[in-house]
Amino acid sequence: MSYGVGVDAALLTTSIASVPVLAFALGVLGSLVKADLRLPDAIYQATSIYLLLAIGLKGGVALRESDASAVAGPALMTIALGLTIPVLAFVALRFLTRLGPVDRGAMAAHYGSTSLVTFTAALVFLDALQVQYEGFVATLLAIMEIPGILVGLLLAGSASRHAGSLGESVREIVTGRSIMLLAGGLVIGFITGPEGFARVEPFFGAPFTGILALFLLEMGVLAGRRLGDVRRAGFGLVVFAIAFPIVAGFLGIVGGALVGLSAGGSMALGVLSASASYIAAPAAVRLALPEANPGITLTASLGITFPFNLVIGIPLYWLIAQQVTAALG
Amino acid sequence: MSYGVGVDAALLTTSIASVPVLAFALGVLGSLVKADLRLPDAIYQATSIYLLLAIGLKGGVALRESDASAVAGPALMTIALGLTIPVLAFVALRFLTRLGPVDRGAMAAHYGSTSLVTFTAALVFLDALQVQYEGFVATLLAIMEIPGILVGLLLAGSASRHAGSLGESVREIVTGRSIMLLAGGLVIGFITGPEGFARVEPFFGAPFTGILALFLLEMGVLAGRRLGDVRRAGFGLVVFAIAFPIVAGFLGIVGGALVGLSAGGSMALGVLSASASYIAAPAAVRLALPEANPGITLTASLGITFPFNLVIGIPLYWLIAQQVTAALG
Amino acid sequence: MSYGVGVDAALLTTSIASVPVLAFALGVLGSLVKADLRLPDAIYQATSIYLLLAIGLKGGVALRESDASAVAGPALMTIALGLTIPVLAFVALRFLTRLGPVDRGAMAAHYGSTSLVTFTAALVFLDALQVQYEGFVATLLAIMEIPGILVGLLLAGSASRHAGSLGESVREIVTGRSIMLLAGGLVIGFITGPEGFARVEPFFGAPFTGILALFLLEMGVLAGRRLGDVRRAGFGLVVFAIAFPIVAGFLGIVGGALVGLSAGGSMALGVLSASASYIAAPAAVRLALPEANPGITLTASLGITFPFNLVIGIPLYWLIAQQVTAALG
Amino acid sequence: MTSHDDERATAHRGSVVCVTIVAESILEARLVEDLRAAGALGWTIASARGEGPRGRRVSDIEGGNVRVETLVAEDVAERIWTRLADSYFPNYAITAWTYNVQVARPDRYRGSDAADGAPR
Amino acid sequence: MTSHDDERATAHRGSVVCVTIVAESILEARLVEDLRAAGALGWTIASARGEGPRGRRVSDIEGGNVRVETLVAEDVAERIWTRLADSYFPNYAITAWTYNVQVARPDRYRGSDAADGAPR
Amino acid sequence: MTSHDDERATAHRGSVVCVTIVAESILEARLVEDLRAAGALGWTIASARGEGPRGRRVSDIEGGNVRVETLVAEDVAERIWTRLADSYFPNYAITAWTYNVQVARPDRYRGSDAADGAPR
Ligand SMILES: Nc1ncnc2c1ncn2[C@@H]1O[C@H](COP(=O)(O)O)[C@@H](O)[C@H]1O
Ligand SMILES: Nc1ncnc2c1ncn2[C@@H]1O[C@H](COP(=O)(O)O)[C@@H](O)[C@H]1O
Ligand SMILES: Nc1ncnc2c1ncn2[C@@H]1O[C@H](COP(=O)(O)O)[C@@H](O)[C@H]1O
Ligand code: NA
Ligand code: NA
Ligand code: NA
Repeated sequence: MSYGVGVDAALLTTSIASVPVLAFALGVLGSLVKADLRLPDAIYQATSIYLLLAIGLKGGVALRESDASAVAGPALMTIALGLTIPVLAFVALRFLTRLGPVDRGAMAAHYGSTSLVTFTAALVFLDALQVQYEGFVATLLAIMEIPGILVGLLLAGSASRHAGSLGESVREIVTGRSIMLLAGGLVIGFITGPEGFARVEPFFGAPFTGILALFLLEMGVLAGRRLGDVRRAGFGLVVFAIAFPIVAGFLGIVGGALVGLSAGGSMALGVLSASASYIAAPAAVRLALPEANPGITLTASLGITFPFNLVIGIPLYWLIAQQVTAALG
Repeated sequence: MSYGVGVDAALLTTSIASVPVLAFALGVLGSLVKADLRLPDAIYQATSIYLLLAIGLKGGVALRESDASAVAGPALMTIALGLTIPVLAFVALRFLTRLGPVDRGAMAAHYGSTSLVTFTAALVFLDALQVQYEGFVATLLAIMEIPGILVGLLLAGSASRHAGSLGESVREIVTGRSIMLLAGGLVIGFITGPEGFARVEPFFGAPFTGILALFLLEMGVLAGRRLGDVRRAGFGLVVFAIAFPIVAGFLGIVGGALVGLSAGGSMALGVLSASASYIAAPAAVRLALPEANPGITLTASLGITFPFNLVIGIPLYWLIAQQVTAALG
Repeated sequence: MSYGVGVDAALLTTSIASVPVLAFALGVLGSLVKADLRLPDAIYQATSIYLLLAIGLKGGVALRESDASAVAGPALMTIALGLTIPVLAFVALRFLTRLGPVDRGAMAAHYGSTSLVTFTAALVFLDALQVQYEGFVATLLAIMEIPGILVGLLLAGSASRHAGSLGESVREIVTGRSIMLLAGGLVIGFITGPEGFARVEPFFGAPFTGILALFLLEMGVLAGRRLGDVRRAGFGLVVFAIAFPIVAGFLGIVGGALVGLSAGGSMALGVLSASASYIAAPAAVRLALPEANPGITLTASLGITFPFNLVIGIPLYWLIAQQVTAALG
Repeated sequence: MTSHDDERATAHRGSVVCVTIVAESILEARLVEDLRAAGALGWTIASARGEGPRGRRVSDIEGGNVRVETLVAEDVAERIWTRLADSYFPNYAITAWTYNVQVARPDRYRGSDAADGAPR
Repeated sequence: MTSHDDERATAHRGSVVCVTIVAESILEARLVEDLRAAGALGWTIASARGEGPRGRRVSDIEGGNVRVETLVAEDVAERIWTRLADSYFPNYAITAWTYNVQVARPDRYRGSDAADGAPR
Repeated sequence: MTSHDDERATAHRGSVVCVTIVAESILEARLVEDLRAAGALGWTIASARGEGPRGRRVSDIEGGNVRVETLVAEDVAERIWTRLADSYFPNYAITAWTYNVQVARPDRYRGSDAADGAPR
C-alpha cells in the first residue's frame, strides 16, 4: 500500500488540527505571554486520575476479550523494550552530550518509561482515523512504565553518592498512584466486562477526548515554561530529545509487528517506546538520585520530546507502522 | 416466587462485579498498601455536591408525577423508622458492648441517620436489574437524614457534661450542606419536571454511575484506613455493625411494604434504614457531644457497616424485599 | 406578530423554571440561611474555564461557517456599543447618584464590559425555545469584553491619584485568563470545524447546561452575600442597576437589528450590552483604580443587575428583540 | 473616601501577639465566633492537615484541619487562651501557640476595649 | 555538580527577618514584583481566606487571599515595609507582620546589597 | 473517658521551638518520617508554592511545595536541623527556619526522651 502526499496532509490535519492538540498549543501560547491558563492543582490531579482509570477500564474490557496467548508475546516484547531502551539512551547520551553518568541514568529512566498523555493522544488519533488496534495495548502501558525507570536508576546508581535503595524505589513506583490506578482500572474492566463498562461509559468513555483536551491545555503551559530552557540545554540534548524518540519508536513498531500486533497496535507500542515520562520518572528519580539535575531531564522530556511526539511523532509513527507491518505482514 | 442459587449468584455479580463497587475495593487496597489514591479534597467535595443534587433532581421529577396520597404513607413511615431505629441501636449497644451512654448516643445518631452513597449504590443496583421503584424514595432520604441524629443526641445529652444545645444542632443540620442540596434538588426537580431535567440529563443523569465510582474509590480509601481499628474495636461492636443493619434493614423493608411500596421501593427504604451516616452525623455529633469518641463511631459506620452494606447488604436486602412484598402483597 | 399573555408566561417559565436559574435561587437561599453551598475554589475555577472554552469552541465552529461580510457589521456595532455604553453609564450615574468620578468610572467599566454567565444563560434560553441565532455571537462576547473596561478606566483616570498606566491594564486584560480562553476556544473551533468539535461534543457540548447550573449555584451564593449591601446602596444605585441594563439592552438589540442580525442574534447582543462584568472588570478596576470602592460596583453588578438580567431581563430582551426585528425587518 | 494620607502618616510600628490555632475543620465557625467574642478584629485562615499526639477527630473525612492566625493585643490573647482551654483542649484535636510580632498601625489589632467593634 | 560538601561545612546559623503578608489574591503578581525589587531572594505563597477591620476587596469572587512569607535581611525588610505603606496599605485589603527567625546559611537570604541577584 | 478536668488544671504555659520547613512536595513522606524519628510528636502541613535562590526541583508539575510546621523541644529541633543539613539541603529545594513560641501544656511537644512515643 502506498500513501500519497494528500493522505499525509490529511494525517497531519487529523493529528494537529484536533481540539486536544490545539488546546496544547493554546497552553504553550499562554505560558509565553504569561497568561495564567493552568488548571487548579486539584483539577489537574483529578484529570490525571480520570485518564488513568478510563484507559485502564477500556483496556481491561479489551483484555478480557483477548486470548492469553495473543497477549503473552506483546507483553514479553514490551518488557524487552523497557529493558533495552534505557540502555540505548544511556549510551547515546554518552556520545551526544557531556552529561555525567548520574544525569545520563536519570535521562535513561525518563526515556525508558512512558508518557500516559502521549499514549492517550495516540489512541485518540487512531480512533479518529477509525483504525483498529488491539484493545489490550493499555496493558502494555502499565507494563512498560516500570522497568525503564529501574534500569535507569541502576545505571546511575553506582555513580551516585546519595542513591537510595533500589528496593525502596521499586516499592514507591509500584504503589505509586499511576500504576495503582492503571492496573486497578485494568482489573476492574477485566472483571466487569462490556456490560459493566456500558453503565459507566457516559463518564469514562464519551467525554474522554474532551477531558484529554483540558489536560493537554495544562501540559501546554508546563511545556511552554520549559521552552526558555531549551536554548540553554545544548545542541546535543536537543538532538537526543528529537532523534531518540524516532529510533525508540521505530524499535517499538518493529517489535510490535514481530509479535503479531496489527498496524495500529504496533504504532501504539511504538508510541510507548518513543515517549518519555514526565510524572512517574521525575518523582522516582528525584527521590533516588538527588544529585541528578531535574532541569535537564524535564527540559528534554517535557519541553522537547513531548511536543515533538504530540505534533509530529504520532502521525510519523503511524506512517512507519503501516510500512513496517505491510513489509513484515 | 422462589429464587435458585443461580439467581443469587447473578445478583451478587450485579452488585459486586460493578465498576463502582470494584472501585471501592481498589480504594481499600490502595489504603492497605499505602498508595495515595485519595481524590483531591476539592474533587471529593464537588462529587458529593453532584451526587446530592443529582439524586435530588431525579427524585423531584419523580415526586411531581406521584400522588400526594402515595407519598404521605411512606413519608410518615420513614419518620417513624427514623425515630425508632436510634432507640433500638442505643439499647442493643447496651447489651453488646461496654460503651457508656454518650458513646451509645453517638452511635445511635449515626445508625439512625443514613448514608447517601449506600442509598445511591442501591439505586444503581436496582437500575442495573431494571427493577422499578417509586422515584420519590429520594424524598425519603432527605426525611430520614435528620430525626435519627436528633434522637441520638437526645439519648446521649442527659449523660454529657458538654452537650451543646439541641436547637443549635437542629439548625446546623437543617442548614447543613447535604440537606440544603438534597432538598434543593428535590424542589428544583419538582418545579422543572421531566422537560427541565432533560436539558441537564447529560450532566446530572448519564454520567451518574461513573461519578459514583470515583466517589467510591475515595470512600474505599477512607474505609480502608479504618480497617486497622476494627481489630481493636471489640467483638461486640463488630457484631453490632453487621447484625444491626440487617435488623434495621428488615424493619425498613417491612415498613415500606406495609405502606404499599413496591419491592424496589421497600428495598430502598430498607437500605436507608440499614445504612449508617458517616458525614452528616459525625460532624453533628462531634460538635454536640465532644466527649464521644469519634474513633468508635467511624470504625463501626465507615469501617464495617458501609462495606458490608455495599457488598453484601444491598443484594441481601433485595432478596428480602422480594420475599416480604410477595408475602404481604 | 403579536404575543399573548399566555406566551409571555411560557417564556418566563422557560427562563425561571429552568434548572440553572433555580440553582441560582438555591444559592441565594443558601447564603441567606448561612448554609455553606459554595463550590470549592478549584471547582469554581474549572467550571469557569470550561464555560469559556466551550462557548469559544462552539462560537468558532459557527464562525467558520459564516461569511466574513456577515460578521464585520455586527463586530463593528459591538465595538461601537462597547465604547458608547460606558460613557452613558458614567453620565447617568452623575444624575442618579452622588458617586465621585473615580467610582463612576469604575461602574462604567463594569457595565461597559459583559457577563459570560448572563450571556451563556441567554443562549441556553434561546436553545430551549429552539430559536435560531448567529453562532458567531460568541465572537461578539470576546470583542465586547475589553473596550468598555478601557473607556471606564479612562473616564476615571484623570480623577484618580493612584491610577495605574492604561497600557499595563490593557496588557493585563488581553492576556487575562478569560480573554485567552475565549479567544483560544474561538480559534480552535474555527480550525477544527464541526468534525473536530464532534469528537469533544460529549464533554464540551452535551453537559453544558448542567455545568452552567452548577456554576449558577455558586453565583447565587455570591450574589446572595451582596443582598445585604443592596439596602445600604442608596436608591439611585438600585434604580441605575435595574434601569440601565434595560436601556443598554435595548440599544444592543436595535444595534443588532440594524446590522442585520436575526431576532435571536439581536437579543444576544442586547444581553451582552445589558450585562455587567463581575470578574474581568472588578480585577482590572481594582488594580488600576485602587481608590474606587469595590463594594459599590459589586453590589450593583453582582447583587442587582446579574439576578435581574437572569430572571427578568433575558425573557424581556427576547420579547423586545422580536418586536424590534419585526419592526425593522 | 478613605483618609489614606492620614493613615500613612500615623503608620508607626508596634508589637502585638500572633495566636496560631490548628484545629479540625468542623470547628472553624465556632472558633471564629469565639475569636470575635474575645475581641479579635481580624483573622487569616488556611487549610492544613497534620498529625498530633491525640489524633481523635472526624475531620479527615471532610476538610482536614484549619490553621487560623489572629494578631491581637495581649489581653485579647489571654481571653483566647482561656476560651481554648475551657471549650476546646479537653475534647478536640487542636493545637495553639503564640509569639510576638511587629506590625504597622498596631491600633488595627487592638480590639480589646471595644469587643463590639468587631468586623462586620 | 553542586558543591554540597562545601555547603554543609559552611552551614552556620544566623538570624533573619520573616515578613508575612496577607493580601487579596489579585495583588499576588505585583507583591512578588515588589519583593524582588526590594531585594528578597525567595518567598513562599499559600492560599488563605480571612476577615479584617477593613473588608474592602474584590477577591472573594476569585481566589480569596494569599499569604506570602519571605525571609530577608533587616534592610530588605525595611524596604518592603516602605513599599507596603506607600502602595498597598492605603487602599487594599492587606495585613503584614514581621518577626525574627533562625536559619541555616543566612547568606541565602541576604539579597540586600545585590538586588540584581534576585532569582530568575 | 478523658480526664479533661485534670488536663485543664495542669494547662500551664511554656516555651517550645517552632520549626518551619518549606520543601518540594515529593519530599513530604520522607520529611514526616524524619521528623518522627527525630522525636517530634506532631506536625501541621499545608500546600504552598514559591521561588528561591536555587530553584532546582521537579514538583512544579505535581503539587508544588509543602509547608511543614512542627512544635518541638530544643533538642528535637537540633536533631531536625542535623537531619536537614545532612539529607536535604545539599540537593533539594528546601528552606527551613525556627523561632520560639509559647504553648499551653508544653509536655505535649516534648517527645525528645521518648522518641518511641511518637504518634501512631
Ligand atoms: N507538635 C505539633 N506541631 C505542630 N502541629 C501539631 C503538633 N501537634 C499537633 N499538631 C496539629 O494539631 C492537630 C491536632 O492535634 P491532636 O489534638 O494531637 O490530634 C494535628 O492534626 C496537627 O495538625
Ligand atoms: N488581626 C488580624 N490577624 C490576622 N489576619 C488579619 C488580621 N486583620 C486582617 N487580617 C487579614 O488581612 C486581610 C485583609 O484585611 P483588611 O484589610 O482589614 O480587609 C483579611 O482578609 C485577613 O486575612
Ligand atoms: N527567602 C525565602 N523566604 C521564604 N521562602 C523561601 C525563601 N527562599 C526559598 N524559599 C522557599 O523554599 C523553596 C525552595 O527554595 P530553593 O531551594 O531556593 O529552590 C522555594 O520554592 C520557596 O517556597
Ligand atoms: Na519510552
Ligand atoms: Na439508618
Ligand atoms: Na454591558
